[in-house]
Amino acid sequence: MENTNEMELIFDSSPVNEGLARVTVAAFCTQLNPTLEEVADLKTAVSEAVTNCIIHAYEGKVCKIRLTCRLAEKALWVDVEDQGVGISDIRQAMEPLFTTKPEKDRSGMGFTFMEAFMDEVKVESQVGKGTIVHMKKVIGR
Amino acid sequence: MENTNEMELIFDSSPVNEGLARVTVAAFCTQLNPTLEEVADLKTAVSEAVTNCIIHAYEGKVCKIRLTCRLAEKALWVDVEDQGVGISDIRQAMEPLFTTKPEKDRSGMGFTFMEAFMDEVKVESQVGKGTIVHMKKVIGR
Amino acid sequence: MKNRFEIQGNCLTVHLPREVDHPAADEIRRESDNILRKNYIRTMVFDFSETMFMDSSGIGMIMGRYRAMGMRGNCIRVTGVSVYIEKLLHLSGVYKFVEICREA
Amino acid sequence: MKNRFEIQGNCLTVHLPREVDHPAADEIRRESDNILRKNYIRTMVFDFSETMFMDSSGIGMIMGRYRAMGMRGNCIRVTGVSVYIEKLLHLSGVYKFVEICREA
Ligand SMILES: Nc1ncnc2c1ncn2[C@@H]1O[C@H](COP(=O)(O)OP(=O)(O)O)[C@@H](O)[C@H]1O
Ligand SMILES: Nc1ncnc2c1ncn2[C@@H]1O[C@H](COP(=O)(O)OP(=O)(O)O)[C@@H](O)[C@H]1O
Repeated sequence: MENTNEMELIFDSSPVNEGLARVTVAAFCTQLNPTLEEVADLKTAVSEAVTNCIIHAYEGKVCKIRLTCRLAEKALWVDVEDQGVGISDIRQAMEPLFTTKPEKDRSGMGFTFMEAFMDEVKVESQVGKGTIVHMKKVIGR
Repeated sequence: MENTNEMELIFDSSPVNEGLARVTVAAFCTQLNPTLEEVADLKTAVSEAVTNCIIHAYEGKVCKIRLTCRLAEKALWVDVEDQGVGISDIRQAMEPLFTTKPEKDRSGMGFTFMEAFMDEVKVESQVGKGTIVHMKKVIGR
Repeated sequence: MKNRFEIQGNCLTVHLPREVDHPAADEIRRESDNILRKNYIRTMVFDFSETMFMDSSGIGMIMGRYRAMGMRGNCIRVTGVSVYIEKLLHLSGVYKFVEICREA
Repeated sequence: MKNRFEIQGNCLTVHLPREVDHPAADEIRRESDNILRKNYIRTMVFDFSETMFMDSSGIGMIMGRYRAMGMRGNCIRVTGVSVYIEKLLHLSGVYKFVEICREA
């Protein structure tokens, strides 16, 4: 079997589905024989992006989140997409400790964790339209 | 949080993804606090339906399988859909031990297991168009 | 991990993996047919003690080995079966031609 | 399962769950704030010995408890941290105000 594979998971933006998203991505990448540490890194990054859709993009309303994963050679690409409020200043949003919801005890470390645990993080966003977070991680270097 | 939830997983019809489909459905239904036996039943039924798409519907070609899960109250609905060859005689296909691939050591017990482990199984199919298997299971009776 | 296949005299023991699904069953089928071709085997023992999951692909694999062994009485044995695996073996009728050993 | 919250004198120990994600962190925040309101607590100990997963929601929860305790020195301790949890605590800077206890 060639080392290429794709999946797409569309799910309700409900907090119970944060675990679903993590487990699904972890199961999808087993094909690459990742180390426990690589799986933990991936789960943390996916959890950050999905939590952001639930808390920031949709602000608690139940809408759809789309998680796509693509695997080719030793790399895994993960996209997390919402059609929520969008981000006006992406550079500021990605700064460590920056958060627009301090009253909810958000740490502002979500993007910092994504960048620490993945090899690439790119954010596309349009205010009022939504956000896509593109991430890439090389497995088993 | 109300007990209603939805997800849709679209994935390549590759044997490595049979495990992905099982794990995703199991993770999706944890919200209902299923017993270990209920989870095992569900995984077996989903595995049967997905394996059938890979072996029979697409005959080894890599195409897309769509798995949708819906949860309301204590019931889980699972649909497994392909756009493969279809089934001409559904009644015969569902008989125990009937298989069109005995040379591949298929047992012909796939539909029998789905019916044994789920509360409802309905099959819709059109030759040359594809097949949908609808299943329902009540969790925590 | 212990070896998947173990030969003692004319008995072949197959230590089944955690998940006996379609890809796993295909692999076991290929490898055990290879062994059956090269060795004089009268009994096959399927050891389920590590197995947490199985579906009808596993059933087909066992039925196929039964045919490959000439459908002789007592040629297939199973061991280490949990309640869940027992349910699958019963439902599929495989229990009609399989002998259950309580110890491995 | 042992109780999530344990009070000994003016010390509150929180035995964290397997996964400290957004829903889990929200629940711990609500319950521990309730305890802090009703009891005189000078030290909070977060016990990570059961924790296999955490994300920045857990970090936010710890930072918030630090603020709720008046940001006093030594008011927050952690115990039972794995290499992975240690990495998150370092990356986030939480280690600057947290004391690590090697035993629980
Ligand atoms: N999907 C999103 N939609 C809208 N805004 C977002 C999204 N993701 C992040 N943001 C904005 O970026 C800020 C920083 O995000 P992050 O670094 O994850 O920290 P936190 O989630 O703790 O606030 C958030 O406070 C929010 O304003
Ligand atoms: N998704 C499908 N597309 C086309 N044919 C199918 C599909 N699922 C089942 N079938 C047909 O129904 C038969 C019986 O299926 P099943 O009871 O699962 O047993 P098995 O998979 O062991 O053959 C198959 O042999 C095949 O001919």
